[in-house]
Amino acid sequence: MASDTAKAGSDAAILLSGVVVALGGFPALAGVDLAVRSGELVALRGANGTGKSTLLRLCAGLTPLTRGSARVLGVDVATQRDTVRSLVGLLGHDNGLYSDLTARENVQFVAHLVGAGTSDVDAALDRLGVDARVAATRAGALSAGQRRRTALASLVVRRAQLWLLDEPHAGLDSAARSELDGILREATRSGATVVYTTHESDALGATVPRTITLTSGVVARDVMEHSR
Amino acid sequence: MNTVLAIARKDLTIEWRTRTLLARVVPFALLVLVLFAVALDSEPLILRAAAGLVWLAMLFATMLLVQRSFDLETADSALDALLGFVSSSSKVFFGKALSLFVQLFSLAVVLVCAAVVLYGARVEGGGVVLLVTVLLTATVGLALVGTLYGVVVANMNGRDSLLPLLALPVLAPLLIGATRATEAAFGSDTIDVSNGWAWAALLAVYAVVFGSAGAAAFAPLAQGDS
Amino acid sequence: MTTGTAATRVLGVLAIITTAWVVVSAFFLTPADVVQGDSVRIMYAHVPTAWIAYLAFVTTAVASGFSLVRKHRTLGFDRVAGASAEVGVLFMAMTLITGSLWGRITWGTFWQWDPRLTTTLFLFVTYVGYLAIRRVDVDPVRRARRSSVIALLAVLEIPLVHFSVVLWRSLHQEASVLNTDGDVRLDGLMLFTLFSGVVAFTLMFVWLVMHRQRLTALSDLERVVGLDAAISARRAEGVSGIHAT
Amino acid sequence: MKDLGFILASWVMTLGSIGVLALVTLRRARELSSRVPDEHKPWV
Repeated sequence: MASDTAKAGSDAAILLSGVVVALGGFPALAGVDLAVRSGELVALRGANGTGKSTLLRLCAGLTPLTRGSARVLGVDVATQRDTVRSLVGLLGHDNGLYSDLTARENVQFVAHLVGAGTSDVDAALDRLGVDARVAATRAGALSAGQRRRTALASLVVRRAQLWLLDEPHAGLDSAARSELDGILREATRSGATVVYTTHESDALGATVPRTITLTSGVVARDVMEHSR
Repeated sequence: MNTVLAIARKDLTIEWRTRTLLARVVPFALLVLVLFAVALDSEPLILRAAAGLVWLAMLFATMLLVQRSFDLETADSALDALLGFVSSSSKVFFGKALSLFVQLFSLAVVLVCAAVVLYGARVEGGGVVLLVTVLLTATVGLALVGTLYGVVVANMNGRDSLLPLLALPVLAPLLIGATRATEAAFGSDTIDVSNGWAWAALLAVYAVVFGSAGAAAFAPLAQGDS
Repeated sequence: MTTGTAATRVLGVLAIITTAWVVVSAFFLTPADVVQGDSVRIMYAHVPTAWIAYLAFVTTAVASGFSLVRKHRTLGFDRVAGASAEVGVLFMAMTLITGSLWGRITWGTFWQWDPRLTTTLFLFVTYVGYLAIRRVDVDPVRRARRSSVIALLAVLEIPLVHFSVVLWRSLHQEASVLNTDGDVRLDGLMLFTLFSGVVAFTLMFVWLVMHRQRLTALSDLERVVGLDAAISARRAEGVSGIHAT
Repeated sequence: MKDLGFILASWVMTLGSIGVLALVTLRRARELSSRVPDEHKPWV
């Protein structure tokens, strides 16, 4: 693990050393050392409360760093959280949708702000299997899975350099899961880095190149799966 | 600019769908005007107080609309994502302020009409131009200050009571200025129209000051909350 | 070791001595004022608290500015800003209360909507709000950033409030009770007593700010110390977890 | 002395409230400082 951290050079998408994040006095992360190279696809595993979500929120610039040092895409998280935010796409526990806008309007709003076109919106909705009827429904009236897909479509439209996804597979059926895996792989092929969390009890579907397991706010295992 | 308009349009679309302003805030503000009249219980007194009562009702309504405006953003953590998309968070500030301004201005027009009907206020001649100017400058100020302090308390526990405590003292100059200028426009004998214009100028200065302060302060205030 | 040091102990003793002198002089040594009569004896407490309250808010503003701009000691400046506002709010509350008691004697009413009083009242409410915001954030870094911005916005607000209130009163002046504004003709001892009052309340202010700023530091430190233990505990738990799997 | 009640009330309230704040501060400081080791305190 230590050698990984050392050899990760300037091409590191995420570089954490001795990271502690305290939430109301509780160390959700208790000293994490981690290096993720750009273009990697990484699964973060761990039971509830092991700090997976906190790790993602830290890398997205949403949670302040308590101790240690953290660089995301070459930007110091401790001092330049605003910059970090603009480079990173996070899908957290919340979907970040406006419940009174339709699914399509939500994605369209994001597309408008990042300068993507209507065709990108259609393509993204299509890829995530959000059909026309669902797209025209108020987000507040959608099921959990449909809301998740809409939020993922927004993320696809954004084309962020680093994707951080908190349990993106939750609430999706198996067809949608493999579709999602395809999207994530494609994102890494086009140069983006993807880190997503899965619950420990979930079986990993397709092969994931790298799996990191968190236990009690520290990295317990870091396994590279050599390609078959 | 495009971003500012997109954010404002998004807020106004939501408002149009949910009709929060129309169905709740307008009736509330009108109710406030009626209750003031009942409490004062004297027609000359009500007429003298008309301008002040309109702007007090506006202040209360602003508190409600600001809460609503930021509840939309925080309900599903949309603000977190939004601040990531935009190139500068001051655009979010101006976008939200713009939609708030549109809502507040329509409310102000309704309340002035109500003051004419319920309180017997009169607007004639040069007063009309003054009145329109005051409604514009004062609601711009309300929208800017409301948005600025709205983001301070967004996501906080007990924000319903914190927002008025923080924002109302800041809005005091605006209340004074808008009330005097509106009184002048209503043809009160305690203040003439030229003095009314001086107050309108103060309101414009106020809006500029808090517009720039808001643009500068929004980023550190909106920065992430765990 | 508590928040007291040699410096604060000296300050404390000096504050008590000067206060005792001011009280004795204000009640027994100074004469009644020609215009105000005995009510001038309130002034020896009222005027210094008012001045120090304003000084406190200037301190808060300056310290907040430093806290926001400087890269180092951000939290230290913020603690001073907070402590100063706490003491300032108390002093200003006392200013308002003693002022209205004095007004009752001199003007016959507790309150006059004169520009200075009105501005002071708004200033008071503004800083009560500032203190309320400080209580919300538990994380010191976030508290420092947010409350510094609020304090600087207050600096912007106060001149606007003052200016509009002055303008408001000048347009709406009902020539009335304000005539007996009470021009104080202070003789030597009265002036000296007033001056001693300013010294005494300044000493109290500095003493209180030093202690309260350290108090905030203590509660921030307590969290840090607690965090160290919590980190070790969590890491230990993690290690045993690894062995278990 | 005229209006002695008002004058006394002013002084008692002013000095009293400051005294109470001072006492509360000291008590809380004693309570907290026992839980923080001395080497952490910057003023020691």
